[in-house]
Amino acid sequence: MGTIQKNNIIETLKDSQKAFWLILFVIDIIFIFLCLQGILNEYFAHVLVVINIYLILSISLNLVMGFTGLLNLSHIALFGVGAYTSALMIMNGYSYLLSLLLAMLLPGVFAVLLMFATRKLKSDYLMLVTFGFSFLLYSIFISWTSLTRGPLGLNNIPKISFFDFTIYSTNQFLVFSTIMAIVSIIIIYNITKSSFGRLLQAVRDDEISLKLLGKNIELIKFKAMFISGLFAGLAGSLFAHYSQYIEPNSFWIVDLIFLLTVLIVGGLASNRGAVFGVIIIMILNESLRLLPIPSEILGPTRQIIYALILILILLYRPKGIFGRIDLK
Amino acid sequence: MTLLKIHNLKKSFGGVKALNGCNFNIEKNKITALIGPNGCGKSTLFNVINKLEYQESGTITFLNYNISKIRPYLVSELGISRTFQYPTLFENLTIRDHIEMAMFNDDQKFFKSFFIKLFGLKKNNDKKIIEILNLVGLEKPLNTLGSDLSYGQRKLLDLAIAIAHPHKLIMLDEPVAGINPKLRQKIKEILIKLKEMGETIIVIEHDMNFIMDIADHVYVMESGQNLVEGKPKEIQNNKKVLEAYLGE
Amino acid sequence: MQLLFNSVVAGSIYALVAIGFSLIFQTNRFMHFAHGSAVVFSAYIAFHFFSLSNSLLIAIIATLILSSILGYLMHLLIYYPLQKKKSSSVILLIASFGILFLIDNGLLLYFGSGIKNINYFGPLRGMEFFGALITKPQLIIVLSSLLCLIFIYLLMTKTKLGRNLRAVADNNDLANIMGIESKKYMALSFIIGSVLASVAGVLIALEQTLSINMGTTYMIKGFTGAIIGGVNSVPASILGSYIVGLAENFGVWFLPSQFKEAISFILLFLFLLYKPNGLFGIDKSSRK
Amino acid sequence: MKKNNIFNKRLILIMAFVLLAGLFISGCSNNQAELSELSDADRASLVDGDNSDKGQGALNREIIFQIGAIQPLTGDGAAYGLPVQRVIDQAVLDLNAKWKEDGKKLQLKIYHEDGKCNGKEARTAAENLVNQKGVNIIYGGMCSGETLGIAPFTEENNVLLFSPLSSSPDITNSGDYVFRNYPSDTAQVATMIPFIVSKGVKTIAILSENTDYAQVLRAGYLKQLPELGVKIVADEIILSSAKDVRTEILKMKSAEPDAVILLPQTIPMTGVFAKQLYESNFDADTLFFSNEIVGLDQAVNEFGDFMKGYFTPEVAFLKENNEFSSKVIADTECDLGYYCASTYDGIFLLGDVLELCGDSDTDCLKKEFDALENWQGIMTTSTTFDENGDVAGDFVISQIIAGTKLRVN
Repeated sequence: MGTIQKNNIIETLKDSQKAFWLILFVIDIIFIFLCLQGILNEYFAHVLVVINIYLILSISLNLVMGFTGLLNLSHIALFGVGAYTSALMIMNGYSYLLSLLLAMLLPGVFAVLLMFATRKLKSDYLMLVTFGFSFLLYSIFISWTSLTRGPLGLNNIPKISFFDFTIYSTNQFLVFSTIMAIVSIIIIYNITKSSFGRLLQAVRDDEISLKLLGKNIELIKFKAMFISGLFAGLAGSLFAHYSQYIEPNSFWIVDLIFLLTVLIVGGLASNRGAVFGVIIIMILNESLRLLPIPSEILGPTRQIIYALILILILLYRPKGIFGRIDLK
Repeated sequence: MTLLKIHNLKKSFGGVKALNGCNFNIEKNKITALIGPNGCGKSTLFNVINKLEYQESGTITFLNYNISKIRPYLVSELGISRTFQYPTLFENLTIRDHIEMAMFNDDQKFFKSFFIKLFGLKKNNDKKIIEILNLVGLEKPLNTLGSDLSYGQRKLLDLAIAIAHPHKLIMLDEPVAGINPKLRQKIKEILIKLKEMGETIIVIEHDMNFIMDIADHVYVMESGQNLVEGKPKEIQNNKKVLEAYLGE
Repeated sequence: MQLLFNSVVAGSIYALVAIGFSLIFQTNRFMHFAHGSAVVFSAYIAFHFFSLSNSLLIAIIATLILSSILGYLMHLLIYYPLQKKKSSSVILLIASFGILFLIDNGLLLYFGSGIKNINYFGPLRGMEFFGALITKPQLIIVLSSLLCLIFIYLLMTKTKLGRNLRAVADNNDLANIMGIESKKYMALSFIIGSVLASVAGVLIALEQTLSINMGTTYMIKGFTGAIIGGVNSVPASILGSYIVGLAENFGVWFLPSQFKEAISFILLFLFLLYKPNGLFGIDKSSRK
Repeated sequence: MKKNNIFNKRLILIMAFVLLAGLFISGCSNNQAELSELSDADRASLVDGDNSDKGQGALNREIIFQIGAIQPLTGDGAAYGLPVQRVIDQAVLDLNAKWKEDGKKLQLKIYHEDGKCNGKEARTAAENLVNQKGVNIIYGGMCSGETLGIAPFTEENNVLLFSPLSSSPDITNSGDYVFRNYPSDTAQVATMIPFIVSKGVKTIAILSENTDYAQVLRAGYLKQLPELGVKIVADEIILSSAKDVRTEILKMKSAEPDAVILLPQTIPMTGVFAKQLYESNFDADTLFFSNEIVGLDQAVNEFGDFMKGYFTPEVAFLKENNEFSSKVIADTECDLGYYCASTYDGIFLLGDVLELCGDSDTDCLKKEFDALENWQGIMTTSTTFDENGDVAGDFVISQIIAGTKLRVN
């Protein structure tokens, strides 16, 4: 008797996607409330803000990689473009809204140009080109010293302020970034569930027969990349103004691996997967700090544990927690 | 009135001349059959019409548009829909998705489809979908995924998609290959019903008696060229056809 | 002239890494990113054994053995189970990142981050050679890498083993049907790839100081070389690597030097767009 | 059945997640409890027991000061981070021993965190240290990127940030709670330029590594040398991952400079530069000036014979041949030269200031730091902080001949 009851409660939890989002939303609100009341200290607020920023990144990458099947490894570089554009614009006196707009548009345009250049390539080669593009942007970040001050990075980036209201403390930024994250989830969730979203999945499954239904494949891909570029820019701008210091090496390999891990662990082609992936990997990273490791071997051992966990997940749960598809 | 006119079409892959100057006139509201030994260029002809592959020379005119050099999706927008010998469906999408995507083309407009979803204005066109599925005789719940269909059911869904897509001409690539006789008979009835509804159909098929029953006009091809054309009965006992088909 | 020679030296090291990368890419169809750390691993092993035994020979032999074991283990423990589950190239790529982390941090733990330098040759002035300055280690690099390239080329083309390897690379399932046990050959490609990486590692250890993070740099250079040449054929990736060496050194001569890395990547970018099969690569349906 | 077991698997995963989150939250909350109890007791004892030797015995319980240390333990910066970590641990042991010897019931506890030479990671590490472990002093940011990443956060929460290593000029104005006992690079350039000009150098080539420390020096030389009539004939920047700089050296050689300034940041790069410069047969009378090489002694005995005749500046106040400092450097295998000394003494400097202010009142700490007047360290001579937290320091130049250093000015 017990199991049947347990099953149908959880059955509703599992089946209706809405339940997942509802529970997540409730937990999120509780955490924010605790932070604002100061019960949980600023460290939690910081972790939540970072989760929000990377969440926007991961669902936008999932839109392109999971739903449309485009193996795009340039997302982290677009994130960097957004950060640098937003920081440089604000430091040269433009208003925040204008610089946010440009910080979103520029990566979008870059994404479309990249897609235009690689429209004929198959998935493996697309992966190589986008990986090359990331390295190209990284070497521009680090070598174009006159614009980005190269390895010195940009510091003292002013905080976000619009209509003479500045977001000062971490808690305020937490609320702002959570709103941004929720809005992004709503938008991308609706895109994937709309008929356009269905088209994206069709592009992933079988381009040729989609062409024969009179759909302009290339235009669809451009739109998908543009949208994901926009959100990468948004995340970049939030990151720049939150940490007030950006440097080239936070937009390269280490973060690229983090993003890919999040998507694979969370599960491709499912928004729940992308969101859940970010939360679980961030908590994994932070809880590694609690492990009592003797200080002299602290650093490398944490990395080794992280790598081992990553490989184990790949071996035993390649589809990820919520994943529905396996990328061919 | 000729719907589709193909004149002196040439297409070769490396040294192999798949199409070597062949000509066809497809009459409106008729079933035209295309037969020939394997590798005589039948499927290549379809691919060239659909612009999945581009021809070297020769012209294709459809409803007096010259569609020799246009993009694949424009061909299908003009109203040519097609099925495949081995249908590849969208594995993770439902039957309803397949048909809806075939029927409407406005899902490409991002903002329109986004706001429809946002405000839940999506009209329910299941009725029309079921109508087409019944026409094709595919009784499966609308939310079954592409991956859960058998070979025969995939063939029927492929046919349903071709019908659902707004079209003036349907090109069928071996619709009954590997299909059990009962289903084969059903497909025959479907094609005849479609012809009565004013459709124009081109069929590629090996099963001679299937062709004989339904075709109004038959083209026989061999190594990329027209061999002979005419009524099914004339073709049946034509010497050259027997030699090309059975003689080897 | 000196420019040319510098490029050849750089190119030969990139070539060793590039062949390993392209061999593994062909047979296993994914970007084996941890290949760079195989180079670093063998460089440190060479240093370790050299400082123990003080004889280069023992160091080289030990490195070759250990790196082939590393290559085999990587395949057996991680890649093969994944491939058996038909996981996609993205998952294999992330697994290779995981291995990269493991090896780099393992070395960091074991060797610490101090300065490692095999001072085998001691200080010596560049020797005049057709107006170009060459030092002994450089000469050794060029000669030994040419030796390896020829050996590999012969192995691939002339021997039965090479033929099977290429068969598996070309069409894995078909090879299986024809009785070639693809698992053995995939493992073999890892072993050969790692041995080549270890040769590169030893040469680097001879000539330069060692640091943990140079693995990624050599990986990217080898990767660029393999792509430009043509990732589908071993001789092509050799030539591709030399082209990378040339492009970098000549590029630096004309452009400000901090764009050196960017030059090799602009090259890669252009090649991937307009000649994804590389200059000499055979068409492996990179285009739809 | 199939549907059910996929579902069970997912259920287990969600349970695991809840468990992990629980661990994460519980792990943090108990630190907090222990922290709050410490700070009031600590304040009480300090008010009366103000560093008189035995204290009025009001509280014979030992007071534990907590500080956090952030340095790169993995990735590119590990070449600094790991030796620095060893020196810090050694310094904390020696300080605690000294306190026990003097009968003071004080103890210093240190938490290490990995900053990965990256602003974002350092910021998260700092948040963890300050908020979870209740630390009010952060000793670190060894890479400038780390310090700059932490500075906005520590400024807001007025946490004292004391870095013995990061040299970038941006740090000077990054906040008034930020101190560093490594002289900013402008001092080094100011000492070297008159010396270079005095050598009658007319044309000069600069070979620099593309890192914050080296680029700042290069910018200094590029700005000031032309004003004194020294023409810059070649200016090559090398990415820190490059191993082959022969072409850049060839480019410099073809410009026939009278002298070469080489600005490596790490010892491996020093080796690359020195070796390949040596192999490129520059004509005998070309002079070589280098920057303050991190770990000069290690570099000298490793690449000494390649660095014949190099003029290298060194931080003046390194106590000469003091067998104690050489013992420390030997024990901790610290190959960072002056950095080992500044890190080691930094702990002792913190110890002295902590005795006065305790580890929770950062304003008092800031006041004490400013008030310091040429504080005598064990390995460094005198340290005084100027108004924006930097240390005024002059450099002494020595030449490397036959593998040993000879003072020149």
